[in-house]
Amino acid sequence: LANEKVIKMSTTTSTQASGLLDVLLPALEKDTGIQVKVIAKGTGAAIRDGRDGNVDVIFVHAKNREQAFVAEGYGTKRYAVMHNDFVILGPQADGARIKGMKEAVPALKQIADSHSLFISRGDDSGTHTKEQALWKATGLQMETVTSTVTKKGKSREISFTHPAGLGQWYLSVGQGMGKTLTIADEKQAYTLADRGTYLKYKYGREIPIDLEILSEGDPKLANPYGVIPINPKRHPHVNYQVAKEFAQWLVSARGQAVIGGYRLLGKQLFYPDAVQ
Amino acid sequence: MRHQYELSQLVQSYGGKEVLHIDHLVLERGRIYGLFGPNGAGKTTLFNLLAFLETPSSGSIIFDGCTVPRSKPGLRLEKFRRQVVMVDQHPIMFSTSVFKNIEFGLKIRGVGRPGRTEIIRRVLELVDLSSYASARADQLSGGETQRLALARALALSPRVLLCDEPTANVDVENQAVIRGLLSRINRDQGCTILFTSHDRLQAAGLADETFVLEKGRLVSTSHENIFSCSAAPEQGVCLLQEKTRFFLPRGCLQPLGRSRIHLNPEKYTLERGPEPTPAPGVLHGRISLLLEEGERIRVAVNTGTMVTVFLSREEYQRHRLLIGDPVTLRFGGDGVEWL
Amino acid sequence: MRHQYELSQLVQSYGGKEVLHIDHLVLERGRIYGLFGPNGAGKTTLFNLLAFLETPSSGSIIFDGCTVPRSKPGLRLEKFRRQVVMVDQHPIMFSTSVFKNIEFGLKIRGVGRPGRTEIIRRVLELVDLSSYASARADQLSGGETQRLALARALALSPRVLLCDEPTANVDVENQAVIRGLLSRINRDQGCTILFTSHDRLQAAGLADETFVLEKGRLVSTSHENIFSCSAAPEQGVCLLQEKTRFFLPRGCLQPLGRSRIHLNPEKYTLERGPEPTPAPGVLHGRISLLLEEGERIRVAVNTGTMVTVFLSREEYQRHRLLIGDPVTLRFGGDGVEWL
Amino acid sequence: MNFFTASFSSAIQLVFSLDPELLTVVKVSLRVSCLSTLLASVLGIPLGFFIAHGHLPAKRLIITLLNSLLALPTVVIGLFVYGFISRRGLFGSLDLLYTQNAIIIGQVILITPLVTALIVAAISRIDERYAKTARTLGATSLQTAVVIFREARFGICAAVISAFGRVISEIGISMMLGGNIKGFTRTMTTAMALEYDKGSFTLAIALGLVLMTISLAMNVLFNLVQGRGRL
Amino acid sequence: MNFFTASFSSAIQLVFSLDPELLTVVKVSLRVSCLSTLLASVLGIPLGFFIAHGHLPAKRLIITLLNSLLALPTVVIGLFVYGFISRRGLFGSLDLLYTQNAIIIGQVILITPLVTALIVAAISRIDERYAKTARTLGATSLQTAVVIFREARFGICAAVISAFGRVISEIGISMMLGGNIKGFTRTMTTAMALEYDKGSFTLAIALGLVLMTISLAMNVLFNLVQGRGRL
Ligand SMILES: Nc1ncnc2c1ncn2[C@@H]1O[C@H](COP(=O)(O)OP(=O)(O)OP(=O)(O)O)[C@@H](O)[C@H]1O
Ligand SMILES: Nc1ncnc2c1ncn2[C@@H]1O[C@H](COP(=O)(O)OP(=O)(O)OP(=O)(O)O)[C@@H](O)[C@H]1O
Ligand SMILES: [Mg+2]
Ligand SMILES: [Mg+2]
Repeated sequence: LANEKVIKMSTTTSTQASGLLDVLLPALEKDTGIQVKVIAKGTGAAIRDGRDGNVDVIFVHAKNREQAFVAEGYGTKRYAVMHNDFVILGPQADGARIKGMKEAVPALKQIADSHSLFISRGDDSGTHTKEQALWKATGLQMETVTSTVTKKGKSREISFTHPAGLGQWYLSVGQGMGKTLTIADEKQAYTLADRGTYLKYKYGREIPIDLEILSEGDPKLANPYGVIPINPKRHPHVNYQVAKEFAQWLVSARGQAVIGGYRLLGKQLFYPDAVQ
Repeated sequence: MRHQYELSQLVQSYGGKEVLHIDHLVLERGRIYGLFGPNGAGKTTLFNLLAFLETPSSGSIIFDGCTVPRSKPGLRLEKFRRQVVMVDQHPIMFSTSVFKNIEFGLKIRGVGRPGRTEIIRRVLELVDLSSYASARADQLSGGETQRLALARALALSPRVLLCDEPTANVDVENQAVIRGLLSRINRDQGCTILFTSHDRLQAAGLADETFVLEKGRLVSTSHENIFSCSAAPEQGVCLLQEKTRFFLPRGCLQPLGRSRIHLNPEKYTLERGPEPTPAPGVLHGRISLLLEEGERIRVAVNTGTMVTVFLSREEYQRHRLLIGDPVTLRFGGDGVEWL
Repeated sequence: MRHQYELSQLVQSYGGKEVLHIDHLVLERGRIYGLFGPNGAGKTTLFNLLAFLETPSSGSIIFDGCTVPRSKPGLRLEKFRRQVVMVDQHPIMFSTSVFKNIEFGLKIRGVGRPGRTEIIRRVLELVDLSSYASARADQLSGGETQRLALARALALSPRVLLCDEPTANVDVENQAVIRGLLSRINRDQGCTILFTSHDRLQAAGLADETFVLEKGRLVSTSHENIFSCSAAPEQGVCLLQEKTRFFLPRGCLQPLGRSRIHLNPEKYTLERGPEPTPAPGVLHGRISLLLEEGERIRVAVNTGTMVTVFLSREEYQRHRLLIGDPVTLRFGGDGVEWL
Repeated sequence: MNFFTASFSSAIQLVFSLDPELLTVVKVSLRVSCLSTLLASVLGIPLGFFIAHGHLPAKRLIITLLNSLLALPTVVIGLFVYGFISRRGLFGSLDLLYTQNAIIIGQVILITPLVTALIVAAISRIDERYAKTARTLGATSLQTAVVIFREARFGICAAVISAFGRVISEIGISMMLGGNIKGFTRTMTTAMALEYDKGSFTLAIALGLVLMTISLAMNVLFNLVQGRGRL
Repeated sequence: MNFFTASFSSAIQLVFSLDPELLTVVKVSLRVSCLSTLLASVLGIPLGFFIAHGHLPAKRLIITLLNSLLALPTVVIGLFVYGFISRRGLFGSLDLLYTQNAIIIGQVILITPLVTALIVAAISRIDERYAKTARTLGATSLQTAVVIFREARFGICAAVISAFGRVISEIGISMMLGGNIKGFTRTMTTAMALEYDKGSFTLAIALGLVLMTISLAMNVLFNLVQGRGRL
């Protein structure tokens, strides 16, 4: 198994669960002979894997953290691969009356004002990060929970921001997208989700969820994915050459075409970001 | 109605092997019965049935006039069991204190605390274990365990007490105590008692009536004088317990190979003095033991092997036998039996 | 060097209670020893020490000239244990077949398969269990278990055999067989044998020498004639086993309350016929048992309680005692002891 | 590596800060685990007793089936229960999903086979003569069972403790049926999983250490209740 | 609700299609679970024996600690092992992370306390006279242990079976230390979790059914090996 062209990649669950990798990786192997061992986990954990040098490349969606990752020298370069978008989902009854609203921020504000049940992923994922930013933009009174973590002898603060009403109309569930959707559906609540997972749960199952897209299309809802090879200067053992080749293939016309051509249940999920 | 038990066609088998088969047996209320028989004869098996702890393979038990229903899962036999207590051959103690072991049965019968304490104190005194009340019951010595088991049963004042070898492992002093206890509760409380024993001498005075089991069946032999017996080189002679030569009486053919012979201790004639020539059915030896057993005298004659016979008081007085006296025993064909 | 065991200052305590304390004891090779004593005297405890199965609280054991090291965790006593086999009072059988139970020790000693089968066949025959070879060992009857345990020990041809009540639960026929077996292996293989028993009569002919333990200590009393004894209303009179009135001999004061009395069966005088007036130290009754024990005759006199005394053959011949004869026993102050 | 020491000090800090959030999480964990252990014991102990002592014809088969059930994965149990209590399920109207009760239901299904199998093992070994002795002393079936339990108490405690250990450290069911809703159904383990997913390993381990401490405390308590005597 | 029937037919279909991917997953699962059960038994059985039979002064304390370890959550074990075998850890150079061996290490840590605790319970109950009898018949410590094991075999089997059930149905460690890499470290449970994440509940349950079938088969096998005799 001493194949030079095998790399390990940590990625977020969404790339794997959406089925994209199932078409992307075979195409990759056909073109370049590269085999990728995929380890799917939460965004935070995936980035952590990269930091620790356990993988050769990471493929995640948390732009700010990715940039920090490169800045701190753990990765060589962030390749902007693709994006999909977030949508605001809610029950058909739509108690907050946000259906058709183009802009996300007022829609969220309306949910808050009507005290309609909202499920937050609350797991510090890309989706959660986006949600927090949107809530901040509503101008509502926000609450911040801060917990202190001791790390390497230094205290570090981790904070969470959420609108007032936690535990009443705002539930933080701390789970992956799929489970959050299930919960929202079960409770007939509003939530913020990525389109891929939503489509899967809406059209890809024997028992589809009832939630509907109530607000979409706001540029603020874009969800960019990046791929970063791990810096061999930090972790000399990583298979940097192959990782770089992999990243470059992804942003090549061929890779981008595969991404743009991927259809889930007849719908496009990911939009290539590197197309010229 | 004075019948405590009436057993009919009672059979118990383990894995297809019939270990007990009693055609008919009636045990009367308020008496003491001794049950004898060799190892594996089925004594413990019978006790388990009489105590309603096992279900017979077939047959019926009538207890106190009531037919005992054949146990089905969930059937409640407590009604019967509460009247009969069995003391095991190797009694098992719960891993608590001596006190609590006895308390168990009393608690179950709803005896109040002061009553319990009083009863426990009393029965412990009966078996001379008062100082052990707070000791761990499962760490007692062999004989202490045996006595505790009896005390645990006595505390419950049962109508029927089944004692499987109550004096095995018990010291001489306490053997007498236990025998005394058994006859006392029989007398005072009218308790029906069955006990097994291998010690005829100890048990002799105690039982009103005795039974003998052999290979699961009631037999009329007294179970004394059973010897292993192998053929000697000569014709018509066998070796009792590989030691004593015995000329078989006329008309008595030995089965092939090793077998067991029974010399009936009541069907013989006894003469003083040795007989010089070996003759059929004749054994001689010297008297080694004389023991009063009710109205008769047990005489053990050392003929190489120990042979027991019984004499009536009158016969004994006539012969005036002493320990060490040489005697001749003469068994006829009807006194010899093959098992 | 003919000492098999030499024990010095051997003490065993459980939870702070001293249950065995032997100052000095030498057991010689190739002899048969009988160990007697009431329940809880420490017999089993002593055997556990002699079999190297427990570590004494203090004291030393010299076995065959080697001092047995005090057991520490991980210490290997197999070297010693391989020469000594103990047969338990309540033997435990591994939950396999009878055959495999015996095979275990042989396998451990590296005996080859044909050798094993042959030995097992032989020992099963010795205890008359040949037909049980493939039966489940833990489902045997009480006496069968006892015999199997002996067979399992015999198969290993040990240098020392410790039998804790080898004939309890065993039927009369097999009791004789077992006694025969024990003396045979002692004679043929020079095996040193220790056994305990509560049955003096059965054990009498077997042991070359006997010891008596009482409350953990070796005592010189013969352990016969020990009675519980409570004070009667009159002065200087006590009740033996709550039944028989006994005038204490002069100079013999009863301790307060209940206690135990020992009437030494060798320190008395016997007269024929009853004595009409109660006198100190005098008991009368009728002879109930006469038994030859080696060179003396055991006489049990029913005085209400059974009192045992010993007569030499000559005395016996002089008196020509018969069962049922009335006799008077007279104990002096030196024949009465409080325990 | 050095996150062990870091975790350790975080754990201590967490405990001493008496963070109300932490307290809630601990409370939920303990409540759910204790209740499901209790329920599973109430179900599994009699069942195990019945299997071990009842004269069942297919005893061996039942035990084999039971043992196979020990491999029931939490995902399957989660989905199974979900199927029943989801809005569209049979018991949807009870509004059980994403409550502590839902976790308890799932966990009971998870550990009842474990408790039962271990009880069967613990009781099978008890000498039949204990039951026989109890019966001859007049005990009813129930009282006989009590005797056997007392003799088997160490094995039974081991069964219950294993079950408790299993549920308090369980994640899958708590996550799927509880939903890890902050303040309601967030348990120590789901909180831990969340921290892990966020990449804050230190906090995850710190929570783990807190959990272990609590488990130790529970065991010490249990040991005291169990009392002295032979193990 | 009706996904139960759907799952059932999917499961049958899966099995009969003999999908090579499914086969790989099953193979990985079995290999990992069997090896970790084996290793944990090799460690836990002697350890349990030693705790139960050795004359340890702090026996009770040790057992309490052991029981607390039963509550070790998979996340903690996962992170702990991660700390050692991650690239920056002590054994980083061995390149163990995201291999089957990593899963085995984690699972061994998970179930060794379980095996040990259950062995202690199983053996403590065996009458001391078995050991005594074996010793007087000349057995060495090891041979005595064998006798005790034979008498306690049912309890020991229960311990090993519980451990096997625990690992084959375990997700957390397999996910964290194995990484759920297709063809290499994807086990039945991680595959199930993935299917669940993808929202295909049917397939998740179908895989669960396959797992249960395999567990049943393993148990039947075990039962045959174990042989007849008293339970
Ligand atoms: N549970 C059982 N399974 C199989 N066989 C059994 C069982 N119990 C007893 N036996 C057999 O049944 C026969 C009778 O046993 P039982 O215990 O009744 O004998 P016993 O007369 O009490 O003998 P002992 O005097 O030795 O105590 C014996 O051969 C014994 O091996
Ligand atoms: N493990 C133990 N823990 C506490 N006490 C014990 C233990 N074993 C024995 N004893 C006590 O030590 C004393 C001596 O016991 P041992 O078994 O040696 O008596 P024994 O002479 O064999 O009596 P028996 O004739 O009844 O068999 C008894 O009082 C008993 O209760
Ligand atoms: Mg019997
Ligand atoms: Mg003893």
